[in-house]
Amino acid sequence: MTEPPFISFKNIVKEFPNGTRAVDNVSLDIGNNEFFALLGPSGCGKTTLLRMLSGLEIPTSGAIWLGGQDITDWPAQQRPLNMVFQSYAVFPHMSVGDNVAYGLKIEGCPQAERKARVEQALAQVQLADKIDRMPHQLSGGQRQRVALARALILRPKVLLLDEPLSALDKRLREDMQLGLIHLRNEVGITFIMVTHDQEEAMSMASRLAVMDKGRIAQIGTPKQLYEYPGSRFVADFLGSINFFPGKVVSTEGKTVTVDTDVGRFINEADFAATAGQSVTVGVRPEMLDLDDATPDVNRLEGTAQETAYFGDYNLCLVRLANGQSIKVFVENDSEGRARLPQIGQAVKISWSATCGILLPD
Amino acid sequence: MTEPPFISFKNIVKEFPNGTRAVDNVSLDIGNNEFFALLGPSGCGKTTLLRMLSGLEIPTSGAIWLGGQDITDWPAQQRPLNMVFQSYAVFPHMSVGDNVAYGLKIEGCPQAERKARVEQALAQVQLADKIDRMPHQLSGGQRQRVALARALILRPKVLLLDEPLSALDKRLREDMQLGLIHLRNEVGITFIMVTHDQEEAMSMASRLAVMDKGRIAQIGTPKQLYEYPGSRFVADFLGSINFFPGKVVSTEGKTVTVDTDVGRFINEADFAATAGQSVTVGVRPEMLDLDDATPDVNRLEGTAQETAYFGDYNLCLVRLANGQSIKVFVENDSEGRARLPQIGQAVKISWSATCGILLPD
Amino acid sequence: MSTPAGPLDYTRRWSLRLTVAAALLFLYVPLLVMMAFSFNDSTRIIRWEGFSTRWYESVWQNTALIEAFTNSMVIAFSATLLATAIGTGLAICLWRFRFPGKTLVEAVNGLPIVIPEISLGVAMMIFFKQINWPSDLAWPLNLLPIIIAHVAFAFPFVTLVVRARLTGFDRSLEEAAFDLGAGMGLFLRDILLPYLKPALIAGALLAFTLSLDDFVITYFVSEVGSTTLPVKIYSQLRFKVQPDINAAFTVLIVLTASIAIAAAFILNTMQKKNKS
Amino acid sequence: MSTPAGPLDYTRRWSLRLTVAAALLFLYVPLLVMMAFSFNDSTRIIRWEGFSTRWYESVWQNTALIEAFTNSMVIAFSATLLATAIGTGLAICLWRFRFPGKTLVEAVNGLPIVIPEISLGVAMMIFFKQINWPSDLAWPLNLLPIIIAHVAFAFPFVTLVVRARLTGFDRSLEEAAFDLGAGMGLFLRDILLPYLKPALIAGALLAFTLSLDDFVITYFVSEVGSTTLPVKIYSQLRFKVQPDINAAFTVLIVLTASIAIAAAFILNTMQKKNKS
Repeated sequence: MTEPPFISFKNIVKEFPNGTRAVDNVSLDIGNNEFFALLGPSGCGKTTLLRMLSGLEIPTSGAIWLGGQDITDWPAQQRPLNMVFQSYAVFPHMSVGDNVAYGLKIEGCPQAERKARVEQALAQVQLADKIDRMPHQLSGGQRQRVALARALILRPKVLLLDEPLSALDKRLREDMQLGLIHLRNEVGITFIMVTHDQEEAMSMASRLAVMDKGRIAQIGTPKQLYEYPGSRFVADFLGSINFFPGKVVSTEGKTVTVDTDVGRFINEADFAATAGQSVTVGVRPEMLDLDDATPDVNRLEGTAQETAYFGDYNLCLVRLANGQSIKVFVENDSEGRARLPQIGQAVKISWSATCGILLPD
Repeated sequence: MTEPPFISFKNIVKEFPNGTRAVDNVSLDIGNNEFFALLGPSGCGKTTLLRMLSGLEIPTSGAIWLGGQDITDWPAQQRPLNMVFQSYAVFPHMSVGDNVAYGLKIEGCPQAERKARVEQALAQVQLADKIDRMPHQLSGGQRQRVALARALILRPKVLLLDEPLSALDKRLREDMQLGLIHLRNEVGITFIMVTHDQEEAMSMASRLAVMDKGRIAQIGTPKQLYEYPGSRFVADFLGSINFFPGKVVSTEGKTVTVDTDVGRFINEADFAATAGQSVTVGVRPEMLDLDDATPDVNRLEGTAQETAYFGDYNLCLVRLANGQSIKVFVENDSEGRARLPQIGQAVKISWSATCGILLPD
Repeated sequence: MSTPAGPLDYTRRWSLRLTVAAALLFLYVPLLVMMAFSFNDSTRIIRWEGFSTRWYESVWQNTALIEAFTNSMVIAFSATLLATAIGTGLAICLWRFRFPGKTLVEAVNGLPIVIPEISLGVAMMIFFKQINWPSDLAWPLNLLPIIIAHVAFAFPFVTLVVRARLTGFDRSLEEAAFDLGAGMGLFLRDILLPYLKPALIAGALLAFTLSLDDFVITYFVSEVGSTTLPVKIYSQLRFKVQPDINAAFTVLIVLTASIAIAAAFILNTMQKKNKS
Repeated sequence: MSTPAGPLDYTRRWSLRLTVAAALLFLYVPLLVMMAFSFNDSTRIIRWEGFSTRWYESVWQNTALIEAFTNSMVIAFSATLLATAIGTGLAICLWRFRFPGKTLVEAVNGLPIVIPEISLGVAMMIFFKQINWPSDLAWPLNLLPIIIAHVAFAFPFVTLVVRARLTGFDRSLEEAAFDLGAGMGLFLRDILLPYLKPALIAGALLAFTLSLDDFVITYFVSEVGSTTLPVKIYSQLRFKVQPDINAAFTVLIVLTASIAIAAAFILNTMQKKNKS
């Protein structure tokens, strides 16, 4: 992004009256038309950051820019962005149509145009036939779509989504993930989503920021963060991972040799590692092979402790000699059979040097 | 099971005063030492079935046998089984120790023995150091373990678990899945769990019953149900699946040729299919290959419509000529790269005859 | 899946049931007796001599009672209107804003609910004397002191009811309204007041019955010609306990109970609609 | 993550704030004036002549008032005990059991909350006369009619408070107790009553202040020698409005307000403990 960023948080700090610092000096740029996700555990400040962008909270210090203007002091009513709340906040005493029309009515949009735009907005979220229903007659997924239509009808420059899927049940959540991606492609505006669910964030967002304790831990595409996490926190938060803490023995270009409690491993590093440095080797369970004849590096031995069937794959928990339990995912092959060990059986685990993740401590 | 079953539901019917038939003529045998799961959508009657076993509901008709005795009319207090409630139902005004000791106190267990058994039970769930805490000082996961200890201390023949993980957050849920499997192996009694989450049921239970509208849809091991579902409902409830409804053209042994809207497919059938019969071909997303040179049967063409990254795999939504969208899972290979198509790109999909699931309508 | 929130069993504990029934009966026998004897065809209050509606006719022809009843209605309507407005405004302020002295206002607001009515009545009486409130105003202005006293006594109850409902208000509805461009005024009109409707109705009906039934405060504040029904009945009682007292009270009780039942019914319907 | 349930802003709307403050002040000025003048060193009630506690001394030396105060306390304690027991029992029955006539019991139970106190008082008076209740009993037996009347008037409030808390009770706690082997008795003792504790305290304190403050019902039911403090004060008022009335009322108000504040404090603490 060489042009000035579309949305820019500049050194944002937010302290609450009780003294907690919810957001601690965050600077963040978001481009036009991105589907951006703020991801983190509860209490990490992601919702507070979103609410400051919406105007529902005022930063203690710092500035927020949108489309070349400093909007830090703009009231929520005037900001050209709208929000879909976690609870959806559909007005319970208004029909679906009145809910969607509410923003236009305040704007003073004439009756005829209002009617047309409400119908169009409801059609966009496949709720055209529910215009006269009351919210209590709708399912959770339908209420969410009312909230979406109500926000999008005002043609905001940015749509803010606060945990948009957390109130839906698992099955519906999967459908709405694809639905939201589709909707964003259709309306072509910036979406910013807050979530604590890494799967949601990775599958929907084009770029995401992982937050921890009021600060940004890492920013990047889902692939970058999943495959090249910058810290144990990010690696652990984005999916399952096994960690082996150790010390660098030697480096040769990008290839680093590390001594850990459970053996000597060879891995590629994304940072300049020096001999003697404390590092952690992380390996995701799906990168581990059981009893494979692959490269003769990074081998571990243990006993199968527990297995669990997940349909498309199995989880095998392997206990190493030092007591550590590590997770291995074993796919069911196309014949529907997995090469799964018996419980108590001795197993060998290996992974190639490019599959591990080396993290500085 | 040639010996008489350990637990036996015999033609159980439960009608509520408002006339709904929550459980509709269910017969079900559960063996000793099984980890059995009752799985189904909300309202399918699974919780009612569990509550009738516990004695908290009385069947309208039918009988329940346990260990060779008819316990249908036994009050909850006398049944040798204990329950972990969905909300955990930890008594809020009693310390952890008093909660766990409550059942023993009612039994009249002497003080000294009680103390020893409480300590042992808390050690079993790794809460030995929390004996004097009050419930409001505990996390959700700890409260669940108090409920487990409180039930197990009475040495029940069966432990009943009502949605044991639904109140926990995602990360904790994964740990507790393995924790419960481990606990069951250790105490060696029958566990019966109710859940609406297919992943939970499949990964934890040794055998499970899928319920729908008060009846049992199918019983079997997780593998049997996932790989050989008996109906569209079971196939769809246990994981993602793509359906192609059609008609049988010809059969040759187990191999059946089916004509569908989107083409002619060849699949193996587990039932005696006859030409002209209406059937549905189901294929799980992980069984589909994109642009592979595999067997020249079961090929489809379409355009990539949407892709989503999930870390260890990608979801690709492919739109067929007739407008149907189908889901394909594409693994990220060991090098961390997926052979993922661009959006809008034409793709070919295929699967081998043994990977599809043929379902009678 | 959800555990039923309602009752579980038909009670099999007859002992428990009988105790409760006996307690209730014994305690309400006096009221039932009073209502029954209002249809007694006898000038003596104690002995039953047959069914009659003569005491109701006698009440109906008693112009002093009818006049007092008119006063009661005027006072109750005015006091209800004012008490509901003030009580709701205060409840919203206490819920919505932080301000210095808020705790004090909350504590003071609870006072009329707990302090003896008689002290409020006497205080009001002394106060109106001290400020030399004119005692020769024409009807209906002569009712003003009673109305003021009733408002002072009733609005904290309205505040209580409205605040209880406000605690259940989803704050994100407010934020959504602001996000969609509404200011404070539109939010109050379009979102908050419709949400508060059941509480407003309940609070108003509560204030109405409180005003209608009040004896003590009215007794001290009222002047000649500005008495209400309970005070009038009481003053007639002082001369002689006549059976038409039974009839007058029965009318008052049935009136109040009807309002209360209406309120309960409206609230129930609204809550069901909001929930499902 | 959760939206804050508390207040959002310091109010910038001075107009709103001033209106409320003015309303409150105006309405409570009478009480404040009464309390202030209880320290007035003057035999005339209207004019301020300096600070003094002479009226408190005069109250303290008034044996009739002290005797009435003792009666008030005995009555309030007895009535509170009975009303809490009956009200709680009824609330549990209404919550736990289905039985024919339940709706009727619920409706009847609400009556004393809405019907005029004066009709309850008069009904009680007539009733005690009709059954020829002996009027020459020795102290404290002569207080029995008042205690009965107060229980009848107060226990529905206890039921109300206890039922409100029961609606929040997690039914699975009951089922867990049964599952662990407890019968109904153990469940009540070990699980339900501890859970109800805040409501029991609140209900009891409410009953206590209702009994302590009651004037109307007591006035009709009481005999010579069995008067309570509010009735005694009132009877002295009838002769002359003396400044020691101010002192007596101030004592009564401070007493009641203290109990109410204590109740609020206990409830608050308990709720916080249960929640976090």
